[in-house]
Amino acid sequence: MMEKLGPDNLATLKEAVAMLVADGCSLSIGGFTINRNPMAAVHEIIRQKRRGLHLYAHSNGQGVDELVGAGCVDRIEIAYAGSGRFAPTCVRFRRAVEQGRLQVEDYSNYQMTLRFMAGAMGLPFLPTRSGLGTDILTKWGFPAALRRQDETLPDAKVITLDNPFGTWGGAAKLVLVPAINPDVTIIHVQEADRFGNARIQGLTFADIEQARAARRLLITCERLVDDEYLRHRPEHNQVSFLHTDAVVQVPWGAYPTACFNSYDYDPEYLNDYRRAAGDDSTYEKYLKEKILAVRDHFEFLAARKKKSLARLRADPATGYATGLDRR
Amino acid sequence: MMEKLGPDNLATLKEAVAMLVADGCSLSIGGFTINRNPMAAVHEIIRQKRRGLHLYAHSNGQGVDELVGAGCVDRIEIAYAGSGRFAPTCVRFRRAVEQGRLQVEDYSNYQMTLRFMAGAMGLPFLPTRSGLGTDILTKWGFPAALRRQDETLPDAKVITLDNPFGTWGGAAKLVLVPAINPDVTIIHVQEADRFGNARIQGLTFADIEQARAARRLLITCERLVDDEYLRHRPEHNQVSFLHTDAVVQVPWGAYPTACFNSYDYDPEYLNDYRRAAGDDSTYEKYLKEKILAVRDHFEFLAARKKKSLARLRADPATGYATGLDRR
Amino acid sequence: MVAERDYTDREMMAIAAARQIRNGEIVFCGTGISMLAAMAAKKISAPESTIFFETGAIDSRLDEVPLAVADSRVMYHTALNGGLADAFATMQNRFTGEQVVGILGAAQIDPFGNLNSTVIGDYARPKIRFSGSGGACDVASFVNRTIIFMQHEKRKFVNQLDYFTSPGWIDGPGGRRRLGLPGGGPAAVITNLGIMGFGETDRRMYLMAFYPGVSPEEIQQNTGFALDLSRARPCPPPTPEELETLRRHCDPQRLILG
Amino acid sequence: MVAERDYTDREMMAIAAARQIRNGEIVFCGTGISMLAAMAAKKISAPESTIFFETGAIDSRLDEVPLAVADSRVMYHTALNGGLADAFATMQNRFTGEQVVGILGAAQIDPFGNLNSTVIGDYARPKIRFSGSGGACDVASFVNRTIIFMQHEKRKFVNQLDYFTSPGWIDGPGGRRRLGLPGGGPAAVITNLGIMGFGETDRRMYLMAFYPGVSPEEIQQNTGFALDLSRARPCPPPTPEELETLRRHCDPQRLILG
Repeated sequence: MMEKLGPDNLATLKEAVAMLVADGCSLSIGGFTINRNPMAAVHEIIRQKRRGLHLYAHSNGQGVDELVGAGCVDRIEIAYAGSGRFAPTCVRFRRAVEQGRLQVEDYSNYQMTLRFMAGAMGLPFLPTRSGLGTDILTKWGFPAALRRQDETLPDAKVITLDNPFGTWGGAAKLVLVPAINPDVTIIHVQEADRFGNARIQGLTFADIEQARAARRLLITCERLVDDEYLRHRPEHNQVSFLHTDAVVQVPWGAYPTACFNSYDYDPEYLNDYRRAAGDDSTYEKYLKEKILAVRDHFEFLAARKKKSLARLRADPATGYATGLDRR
Repeated sequence: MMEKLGPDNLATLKEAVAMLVADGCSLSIGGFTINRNPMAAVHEIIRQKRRGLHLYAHSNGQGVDELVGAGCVDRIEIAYAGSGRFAPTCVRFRRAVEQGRLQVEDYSNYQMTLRFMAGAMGLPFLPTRSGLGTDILTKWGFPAALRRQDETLPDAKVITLDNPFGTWGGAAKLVLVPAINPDVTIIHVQEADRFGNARIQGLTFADIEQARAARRLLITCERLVDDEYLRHRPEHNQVSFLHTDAVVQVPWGAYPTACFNSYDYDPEYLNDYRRAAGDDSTYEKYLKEKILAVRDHFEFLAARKKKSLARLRADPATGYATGLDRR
Repeated sequence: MVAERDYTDREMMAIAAARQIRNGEIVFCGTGISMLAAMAAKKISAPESTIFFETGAIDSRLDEVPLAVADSRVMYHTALNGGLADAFATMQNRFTGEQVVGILGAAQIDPFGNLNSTVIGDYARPKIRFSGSGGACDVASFVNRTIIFMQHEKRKFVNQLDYFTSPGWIDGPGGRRRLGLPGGGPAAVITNLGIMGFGETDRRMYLMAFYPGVSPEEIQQNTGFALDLSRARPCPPPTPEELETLRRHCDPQRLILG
Repeated sequence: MVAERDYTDREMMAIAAARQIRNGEIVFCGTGISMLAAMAAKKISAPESTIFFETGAIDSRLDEVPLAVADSRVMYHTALNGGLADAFATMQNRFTGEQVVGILGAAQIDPFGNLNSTVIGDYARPKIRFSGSGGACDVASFVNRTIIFMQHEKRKFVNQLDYFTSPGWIDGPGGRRRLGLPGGGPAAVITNLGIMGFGETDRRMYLMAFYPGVSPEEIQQNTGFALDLSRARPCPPPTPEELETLRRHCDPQRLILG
């Protein structure tokens, strides 16, 4: 087990992003809508002005919308672009699609999860019964001609297969969805050690599959813990050092999305974001002032009112900020 | 959430086995070689003289050999019949196969795991790259004619498929292995509540997949715990009440196999077993005196020397009996 | 011609949906009003139902209403916290899947309960882009019974979907089976005007119930295809107990109720 | 004509195998002597190697030698305790799989390193039944490099396997690729007499090294097919340090060493 970490500070995040996330690479990020998105890393990618990314997402919400909004993403394969009540459809995503600035391929959440799982399992595809008869199978965002040319894309969006075992398993037909092996996956977790072992508290979403499918894995964590601590109850760890390339400790690294047992999402920030995102000029201002003008996640957080962060702290009894005003 | 439990005693195990395990049904048991086999339930099945079982196993070791030895099993689909150093090949299994008393279908461990996983996922099959070119694919223990007649068997042992996505994923060919949905799965865990939620400590083997694939699920547990306790850290639970039909508290329920953090395997018992199993008459004596003559698992344990159980108790620091004489 | 009421459309919808949930069912919830319906049902008529999220939470204790299916509030005090792979496998699973009722929303619905939650206009260059399927296609594909929330507008109840995201009854009896889809299709569509069902024999949408102050004709006028109105009955208004539960115990901040 | 030695065959075998393990590799271990080899390698020459079990344990701290791959001793103080599905996925995975070296044993081996661990005789009515594949077929299918332990007997080194359980180099160069198998095949066969390799150009087994007191001819006599002996060199005996590590720190109870 070799150390996967430089000094545990934000300089490392800058370096890790610079090293792992190249222009034009394929990327997937962990989290779901307004929870455990690796926002510190997302903002760092935006600050480093990465361009031409191919993003693989299921319902990764806020992180996806900010990457799309900042112009980092050319292509996206996605199941759901929304941030719950804060943005039933992600605003910058919607605008980019309607303006034809983003090539989109639509899948369902399970299909995307299975695609990551196939990548993690070293398989070219996995089957499901989801989507038979729908336009998800027949309408392709990446045309067949493009798919044949571009070797970073599978030749087909999906393939339908008659059950080769006849009626066994009660399924007559299966949808095969092609594997994803992202160049880079970034996840944010509660605890990790300097070797790259990690523990997620609460729901894991598709983070485990995304992490294990990736060629390179960057983990940001709330707390860098001793490996002895993680090894005391290794059945509670979900990612091992075998898959990890870099670990950076970034407290509040998922903010403004939530991190179970650590802090809640910030309703004020997310509402402000939705409003800003609704118009190109206010969005430019948001991007410039909130993200690009700050040096790192520490400065980004420092710009928030102390009190506004403090009231997001998770109640140890529930894992979220009980009674938080979320209007 | 409804209670899945009668009174938490061994009478319940008798009832649960009587209710769930019928002659001729298909069964899978959890554990691996000499660890966490549901031995109390296995012995109860033997005492109830179940016959004609169709057993699905990966490397479930001691439990499989005792079920086979007692004549409960007609058909078995299996990856590995061994108990580590205590029996590189399970002795009664070997004898039954060599005497033609057991119909065997061979798979690999991953193939069996994927078959349970397919069953758990509601799929007729899952793909793998394992076994291409080997006799595992081509030599069938259950002949094609039998498979076509018997609707409890898939028509093919495996099916080989050219990768429909061409070179995507780097695999030219896949082996499709058919799903398993056992009539009953039995697993033994460290902790469960009366609603059927369960937590396994240490390795999970294929227990989770086996549990979720089953039509009916029986859980035996070392400790029946309050559901509030399991719900305090629900990310550490692996089986939910949605899948569970019955829960019975059976301390030492995996004995003579090990249960991580609770007790170790019993080298003396396993060595004695191997010796007894080597000969039909000594095996009959074992079966009669050790298993059939006792009323339940409590009596079975009581017949062991107090001291011999005490020295198997797990060291809290390591989860096994540190320094145990294992010769 | 709406009579004076002491409840809002959303409250009526949440309660109408809650009444559809049967005791013992596993309730798949999306974001928003479906979550309130499931919370209310569990507190009123279906105490043994299980609230279940695609994010992997089983039997969440919803002390506060979540604002997304990934809200940390769904992770608290569950029977099991897993991930998406677990959740969808539970729905595709042959034994657990058939106990699930899925509650879905959409931008468009057709007479057979097929849904669009992806685009309006041409897929390649859409006029309006929505969030996309999320888990809706999966749930609609797998489970035995779905309940659908819609705003009742002519442009949303259409003969032909702009994009077919989630399967309902497809094109009528046998449609699902022909495609290889398991389970049943939609049982009810709950709107701000009434409740639609699907005929046993033709699997077409018909008007099952209309809310107080709404006429069947008004519902037909707001529907882009012909509805059979002959079986329509008045829907009882929310009871004071139902309203009390919804307002005080499900969404006191009115985060979803508005 | 065996010279007097202060070590046993098993000790020589364990140490010969340990020397094959490269620092940084992920070592897949089966039961028995392969576990000792991995333990010894980690303590001697490959401290950054990772011991890994098909049961789902990653980087076990083996304070005591496990007597099965499911022994609770493999669960202690690991980086991660998962299950079989995790373990095999790690080996089938395109990025982690190629870092794995698998150590396997078998009942029969052929000139291309293909293995039989299932039956002797006819499969339908075997003369001898063995344990079966376990994870061996999977490991041999997935990983980039395997090391094989065998007892060196003529009836075990055969031209034609009675049952083909685990793929080696199949029928020579390109054999694996033709079948669609990923990764490489066996790198070495370690027996009680010496070490066999596989030719770069023909993928056939040849004699790489013979132990002290064993002659190449003796090895050929115990092999059921022709071995190229021309490249054979003497294998250095275990060093005192190697023996000390193996005996004192790997298997002091001699549970595996006998």
